[in-house]
Amino acid sequence: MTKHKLFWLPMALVLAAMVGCSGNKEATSEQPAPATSATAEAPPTPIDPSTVGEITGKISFQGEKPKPKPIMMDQDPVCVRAHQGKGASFEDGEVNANGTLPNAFVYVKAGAEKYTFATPTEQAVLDQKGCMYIPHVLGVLVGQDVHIVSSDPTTHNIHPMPKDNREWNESQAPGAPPIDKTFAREEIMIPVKCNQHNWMRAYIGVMKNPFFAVSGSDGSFTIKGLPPGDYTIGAWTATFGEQEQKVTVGPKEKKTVDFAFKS
Amino acid sequence: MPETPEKDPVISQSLAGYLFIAAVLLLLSLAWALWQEFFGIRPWKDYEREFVSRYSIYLHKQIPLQEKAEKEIENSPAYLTLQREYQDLEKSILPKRESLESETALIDVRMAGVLDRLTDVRSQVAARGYTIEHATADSTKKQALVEGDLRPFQATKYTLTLQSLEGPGKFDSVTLDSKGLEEELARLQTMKAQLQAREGDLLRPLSEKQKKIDDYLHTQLFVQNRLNGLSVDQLRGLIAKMQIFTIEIKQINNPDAVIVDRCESCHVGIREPLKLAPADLETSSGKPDVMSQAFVSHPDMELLRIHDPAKFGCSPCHNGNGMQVDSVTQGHGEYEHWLWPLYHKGNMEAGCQQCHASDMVLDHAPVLSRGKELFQWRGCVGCHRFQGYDPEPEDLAAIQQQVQQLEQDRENDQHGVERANHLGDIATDNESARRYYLQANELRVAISKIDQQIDLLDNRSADVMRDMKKVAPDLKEVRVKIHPEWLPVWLTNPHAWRPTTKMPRFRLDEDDVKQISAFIWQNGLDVKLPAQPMGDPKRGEESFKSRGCMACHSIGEGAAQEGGWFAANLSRVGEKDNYDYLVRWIHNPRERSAPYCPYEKRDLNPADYEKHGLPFVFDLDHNRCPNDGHVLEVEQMTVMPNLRLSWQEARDIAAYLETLKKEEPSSFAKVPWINDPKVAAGGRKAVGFYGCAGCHEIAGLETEGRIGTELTKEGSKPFEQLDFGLHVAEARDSGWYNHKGFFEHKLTRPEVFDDGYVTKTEDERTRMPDFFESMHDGTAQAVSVLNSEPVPESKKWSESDLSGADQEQINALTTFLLGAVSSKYPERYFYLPPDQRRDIQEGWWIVKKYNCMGCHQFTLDQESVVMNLPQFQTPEGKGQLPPRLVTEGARVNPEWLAKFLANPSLSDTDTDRDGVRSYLKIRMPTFFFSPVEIRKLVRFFQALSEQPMPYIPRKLEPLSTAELTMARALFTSQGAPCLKCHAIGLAEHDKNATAPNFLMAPDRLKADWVRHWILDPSMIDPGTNMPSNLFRHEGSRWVFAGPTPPSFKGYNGDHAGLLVRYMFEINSAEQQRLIQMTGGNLKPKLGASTTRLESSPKVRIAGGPRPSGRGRETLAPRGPAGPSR
Amino acid sequence: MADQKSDNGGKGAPVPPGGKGPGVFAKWLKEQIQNLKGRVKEEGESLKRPEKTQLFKSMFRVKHDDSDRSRALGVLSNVFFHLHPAKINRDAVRYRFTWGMGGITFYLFLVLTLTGVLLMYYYHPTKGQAYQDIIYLMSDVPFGKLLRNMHRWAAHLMVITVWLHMFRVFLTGSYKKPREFNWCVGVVLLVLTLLLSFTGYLLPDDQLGFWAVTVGTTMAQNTPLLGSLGPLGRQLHITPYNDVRFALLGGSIVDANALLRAYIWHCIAIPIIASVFMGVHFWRVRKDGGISGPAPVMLASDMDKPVPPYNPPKM
Amino acid sequence: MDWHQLWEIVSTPDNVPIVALLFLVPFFAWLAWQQARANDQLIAQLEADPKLAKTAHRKAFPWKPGWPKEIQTWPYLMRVEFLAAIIVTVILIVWSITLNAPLEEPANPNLTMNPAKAPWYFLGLQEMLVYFDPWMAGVVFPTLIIVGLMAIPYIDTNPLGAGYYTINQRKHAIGAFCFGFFVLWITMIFIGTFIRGPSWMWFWPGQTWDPTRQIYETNRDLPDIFGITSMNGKMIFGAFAMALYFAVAGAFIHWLMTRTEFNRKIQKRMSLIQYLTVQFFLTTMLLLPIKFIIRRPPFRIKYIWITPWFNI
Repeated sequence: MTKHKLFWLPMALVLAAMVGCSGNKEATSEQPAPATSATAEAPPTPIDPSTVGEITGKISFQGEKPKPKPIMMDQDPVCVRAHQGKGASFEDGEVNANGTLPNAFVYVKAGAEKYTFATPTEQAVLDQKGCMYIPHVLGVLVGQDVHIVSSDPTTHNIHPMPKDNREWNESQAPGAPPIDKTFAREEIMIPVKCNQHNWMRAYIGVMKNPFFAVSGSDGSFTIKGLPPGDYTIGAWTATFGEQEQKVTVGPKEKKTVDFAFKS
Repeated sequence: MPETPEKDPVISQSLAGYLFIAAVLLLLSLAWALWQEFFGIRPWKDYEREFVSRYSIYLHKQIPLQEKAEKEIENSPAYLTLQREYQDLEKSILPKRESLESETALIDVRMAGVLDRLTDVRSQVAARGYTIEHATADSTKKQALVEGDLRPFQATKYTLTLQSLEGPGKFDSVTLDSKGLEEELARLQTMKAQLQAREGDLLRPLSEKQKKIDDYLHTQLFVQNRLNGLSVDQLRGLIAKMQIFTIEIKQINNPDAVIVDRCESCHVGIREPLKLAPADLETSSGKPDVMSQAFVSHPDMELLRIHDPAKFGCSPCHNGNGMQVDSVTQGHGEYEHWLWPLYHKGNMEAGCQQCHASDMVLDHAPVLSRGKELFQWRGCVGCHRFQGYDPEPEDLAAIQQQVQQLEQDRENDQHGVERANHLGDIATDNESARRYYLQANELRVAISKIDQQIDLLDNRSADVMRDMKKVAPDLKEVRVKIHPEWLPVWLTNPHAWRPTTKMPRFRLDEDDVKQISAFIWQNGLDVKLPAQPMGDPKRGEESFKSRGCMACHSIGEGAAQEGGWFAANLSRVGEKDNYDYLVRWIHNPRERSAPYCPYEKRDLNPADYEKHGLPFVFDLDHNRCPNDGHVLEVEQMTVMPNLRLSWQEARDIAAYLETLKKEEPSSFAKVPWINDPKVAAGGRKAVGFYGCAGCHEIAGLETEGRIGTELTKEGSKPFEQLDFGLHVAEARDSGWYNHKGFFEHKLTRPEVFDDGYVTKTEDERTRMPDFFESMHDGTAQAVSVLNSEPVPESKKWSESDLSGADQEQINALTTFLLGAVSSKYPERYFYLPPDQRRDIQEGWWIVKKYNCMGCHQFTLDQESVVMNLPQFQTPEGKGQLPPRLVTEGARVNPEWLAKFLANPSLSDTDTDRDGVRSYLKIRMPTFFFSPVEIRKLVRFFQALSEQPMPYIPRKLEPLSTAELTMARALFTSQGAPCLKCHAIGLAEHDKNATAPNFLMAPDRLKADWVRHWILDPSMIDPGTNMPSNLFRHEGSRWVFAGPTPPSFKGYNGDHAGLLVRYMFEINSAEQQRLIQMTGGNLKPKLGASTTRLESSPKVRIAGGPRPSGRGRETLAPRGPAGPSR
Repeated sequence: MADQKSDNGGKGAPVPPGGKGPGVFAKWLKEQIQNLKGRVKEEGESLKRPEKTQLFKSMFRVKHDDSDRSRALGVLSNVFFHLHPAKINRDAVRYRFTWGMGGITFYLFLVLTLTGVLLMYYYHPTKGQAYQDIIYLMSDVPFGKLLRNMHRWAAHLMVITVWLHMFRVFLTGSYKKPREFNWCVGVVLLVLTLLLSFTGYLLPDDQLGFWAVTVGTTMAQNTPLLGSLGPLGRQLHITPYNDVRFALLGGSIVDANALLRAYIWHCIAIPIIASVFMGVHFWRVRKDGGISGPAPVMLASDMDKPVPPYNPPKM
Repeated sequence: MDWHQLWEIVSTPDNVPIVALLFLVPFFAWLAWQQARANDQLIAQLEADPKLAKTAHRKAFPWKPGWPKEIQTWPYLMRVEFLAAIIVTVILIVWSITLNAPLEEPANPNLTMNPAKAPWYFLGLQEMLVYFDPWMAGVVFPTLIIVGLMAIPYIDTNPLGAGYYTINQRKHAIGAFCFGFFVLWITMIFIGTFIRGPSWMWFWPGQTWDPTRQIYETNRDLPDIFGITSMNGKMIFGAFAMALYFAVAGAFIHWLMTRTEFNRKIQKRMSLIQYLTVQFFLTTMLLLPIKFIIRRPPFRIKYIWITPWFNI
């Protein structure tokens, strides 16, 4: 009996010590929290502007072009009126005339962790016009101001539905002041809906680096100012999933990275 | 003695050397004893000393950091403002305060002058008075003495020079007798009191301000998560506490419960106001050691707050020997002769069970709660009685016994009536005849009372029978349900066919399997189900995934598994089930092929009904036995609810499920013997032996008892009485010769304690089947896994490797069983709250029983199954989630809730829908709760939100005409969004609706809650679709944030209140009017079926909804021999 | 001390010659100090021979020197020592012969009495409390653990020494005439020792004691005639409620009453009885001629002689 | 060989005295034997030389003329006593520091200890329970032991050997006593402590004490071996067997008592009642080892004599 009693003791100690260590880590991460996150931010890593490269590319779409899905806005006559009878269609799944995809979010998924960036002072604007979010896809940096305005004479309710960030919703009546919000954590992508108009949708990508772009109506994108290095580039679309590619960017190099999505 | 030739050894021998050595040894042993006394058996002294030093060092290290943080806060504008305000205030009252104080000082001086003389006078008066009182008994003489001596003395006048109240340095001279002196004193005292009161009033704002400043500091530190918000001063206080720390046994002594615990003599930091981690209290060399482990704070301070250690001690929960402090082994009770060794870390929550046996769900004990849930879910309760679990069979037996007793009483009373009547008839005088007749009448009344009681009991037995569930499927239906070829495949090893099944593997040989299969097959009801036309599997899949089936069921195996764990994984259901049966099952799982009569102990057949000229109809409304009138079991004893799907949808789903298979049923070995009675003959014994009837309903075995030992107090059973078989020596050597080791090994591989026996017959070996086969890789390995850290909760069934999940379950069950002890606390310590908290306790049992948490969240941190399904991840999907029930009790009217729970469609006729949220694809099913369970659930929700019962609605002020106009205008205005999302009863509009109809509000909701809801819904239900900040605060009222209709001009009332009041006045007519007011916007189709929603649905709780298939659905094909009625 | 004092006491304190000037006063003061020094020295000297002090003499009455008379008186006039004769057989001091077991047994009895009395301060013979008290004793009471251990082990040791004592007495034939009766007293004391130990076994109220006592008293239940399970017990209407076991335990099971009875037997009754028998035992040792040996050997040829030729009983 | 088990039993604090006994008893027996041998040599020498016997210092301890025959108690005895007291105290303190007195679980009538053992000094009696009915082992034998011990001075008619160690002069007395003390008392205690495990089963030292151990045990009685089945037959047969035993054992003891000239001389000094008492105690003592042997394999006999009232 005594033997295993003695055996238990070190066992318990080891276990305890393990817990202790982990507890320790927690504690230490807790303590300096105010020091790093809020008050004193690490200074941005200097990037030599003479060496930076650039990535451009096109988001192509293969397969049959899906028909645009019209939005039934008759729930709110204001919205109908805003489109002057022409109606609107869903941006998700939309394909450009030249067979490319708009609204793809292309970003540096990995490779830029070693850099830190100052929070930009300019605001990212999210407009609500004709009961649609403009832009449909928006990239911001962690902590950057998102400036939400409404150009519609109807009440909107902005409701981002993040996984990792704080969730909130706020109503914006016609003429109400703009709403300014920031997102504290990196997240790809935060869907934003409107509690008033359930068709309204925007996507916000919250990034730690500024190397991202949204493909336009010609399906092309450009990521500028990339320091030389190896990167994983991700391309996110709302309907057709996400793809990624690895790329090495040399000093002052202009690389082309194309993505092709299928229906 | 000169002549002695030799020295006499006896005399001359010196013992000095021996004595010296002995004395030295004695001294040494005494010294050893002293050392032992003061250090050897007092290890806690070292602990306390170390703690004081390490804790002080830690605090000293913290102070500069905290000071810095405090500085920062003190330099913040808010703090500075407060500070400035304080100083301004102080400055502003300073002159007043000074004048008050100087006035008081003057009064004090003057008072001293008066008192100086008065004390002397008082003393003289008292002495003289005493002398007079005792001088003589004669009152006249006394009076004379008073007059002659005392009075003149009292009248003596004194001239005093007193401090003038006009200012210092001024004096006035007064002449006063003793009475005057007293009056002067009283006057001065009053004045002083008034001045002091004034000063107090003056200073109060200052001290309030000071408190505000302190609070601000604490709050800021707390928000910044700095040392629990302790200020530097408080830290200094802690250091000071350490400086005067006495090295002594720290003891909790509660004579009330006979608790003496000295755990804190070593665990000194356990209740410190800081959160102490081992690293905070490491040795000077910077390494955490045993002591820094021992010094940490309690990991769950909230738990300690609820269970004050001064009352509850430590050892009753944690076990160990709380009194012993002479060594760690002794204190932790880890020696042979202590029955309650410290619980292992992974089973720490076992200690909760002794008092919380009545709780199914415990907030601070997830592992124990899991164990409790598993005990029910895995069907342990089928074989092992455990107080609190599955009480229905016992209740039913008790009711039956009571009914029989009452029937006996009734008969006796009947005889009594006859006898009394007879005696009355033959009585000699009228007086006694009247007495006898009276007696007879009294007995007749008693009989009527008995009849009522029997009725009540019959009703109760109907309720109990509804609540009575079996863990596993009804085997009476086996012939209509499954392919016979599948039976042996399943019985041989259920885990091979369906790895996640809760059906355990019985160690059956081929003969056993054949016999049991044949017995079950031949024992099944021989009925035919109507043939169903094939459904559309594609639509079925859609329905299956959206209707909510996956809250309980899962699809896909291994990593591809998706869905809930509560019910079976249906990935291969197509290999075994008949399509026709599946259709009926999906349409209404509670439908039986034949009712069971517990009095006759058999299943009734159409002939039984025919005899009495009755149609063969049995359901919750037709639940009396045609033969004896007692209550029948008319439902399947499954917890699976009725989703109220149409026959077509049921067919679609069934068709989909039939496509789920890995191999064709035809590939199973043929079973030509299945109908051979000879093969079945041995099966009866095996089925009884293995206790199959504990979990399954089996014809002829309905009344079988549980075959296992009762486990209610299993943890208290001396483990010497637990049968370790041939593993005793091994267990002893490897340290699992204890309860934990026994439970873990038994659960891992139940037959483990039969190992090595060669003489045991089959019947003597354990019958307990294997539940956790993935853990079978040798006992030793299992132990090493089990003794490590507990598995994180995230390891659930969906893991492709089951061993993690199994390990988690074994640990949870072990914890539960370890805690199943006779408590060391007196019974009044048990958690049996007399108030609403009891409702919460009871409610959880039902919530767990029916897996309500598969769809609903009761607290935010509890995740439902559906919310994690992929189809509910998109914004649209999230909108389709079932409602959160976090504040359900505050939200809904309990009476309405009772109706809703009884029939979630809220309609008798139109059942293929959800009564509240018709826009959801996922659907609240009908559970056919008995009134007992409904009552408990309603109370549960009310109690969760601390709502008083019964609910009496607050009377709302009726709307004035003007207000009505305003409300309507707002409801229909462009700015107000209400009608955009809320259903209004128009099919066209409701297609896009995402919120319930307002018509229900008056019956369903509570006005106070609604007001809070519309003001800030995301406070109540984060992530809700309901928009927030629709109102803004304006002065003391809430005003609609958007543009208000012109009629609101000049309105001073609260807009939110107005809307609430309006909502509670809405009826169908009003709704029609609203629709019209919106003009063409809502596309009103006049005359549309707005009656679809009855404003107060008539719901029969007793019977529940009548699913549309029951004789109403014309589409349902009805075979001539079918069970339809 | 008084003796010396009286010598100096005669001198008295001389009256200071008043008013003759400071020089005279200083001289007088010096004289006094000198005087006092002398006395201190003298009395300090006398302390080196404490046996000369009144205090010592009052206590010990006899002179402490090497003369036979003083030594004999030292034993005879001492209440504790006077159980011994003044002189003893020259070889009786040999451990080899006596093994010292009788004396050690008595010493252990004293140790047990002392520790037992101290333990009684912390012990309540009530169910539940008793066990708590033992734990309290072991973990809290200063030297409690040591006390309890000493009591326990001294008791065990005493049983052993008693047996060995009896063994020795038998081997040296010391029970023979005229010591037959003292042997019987010794046997009684042996039994009492075992009973003392046995009654103490139950007092901690733990499993060990409980079952030991249960086993022990179950044997008593089988007493012929008096036990409910013993031969002829049933015929005499002896039941578990009136048999000898009931009398021992104060009940039909080992419970609170048994605890109390064991306590009283252990702490009061048996010690008193044993003390009485011990008194008799020691007294008889003296009266029967001191310890029996080592005696000169006897020869078979001496057997018929009426009185052994040597070592006649004395006093 | 289960060393762990063996160590556990030996190191149990309450068993320490028995372990001590195992060393102490042989040691003192040896000490006594040494002195007895010296004395016996002296006796032999003196018996051979009656002249010397008249003048010799009849002790094995040295003595020279001029040495006092008696010595002062103070200091010669007192210092010895004092020394003994100190040594005993030291032993006790060290023992108490190093070994804790046992304290097991609180008394629990519902939890039977297996094995439930009496205090170690009564284990001889408990062991006897195996061989005799409880009333015999628990009541009759203890009484007989006490009475028998008390009777010793009155039945030992040998006047020799008073006050000195000897063997030759008291062979029978010492033989009988040692038989009782070593074999019937110490050995039984030893067996009860170290050999008897759970369910009072026989475990050789080093065997694991397994409470679930199954052993072949059959309760057959002597008459059964001879195929006697009727109760009365058994009773009569048993009585006959017992009578036979006593007759044989009595004859054996009588033979012993009258073996030599010296024995006969002693025996002649006995009164009839002394003689019968000696016979009774010795034959009864002999019964125990005989029952012990026939109880063990291969005989496995429980009772010799069975009656409705008692069994032997």
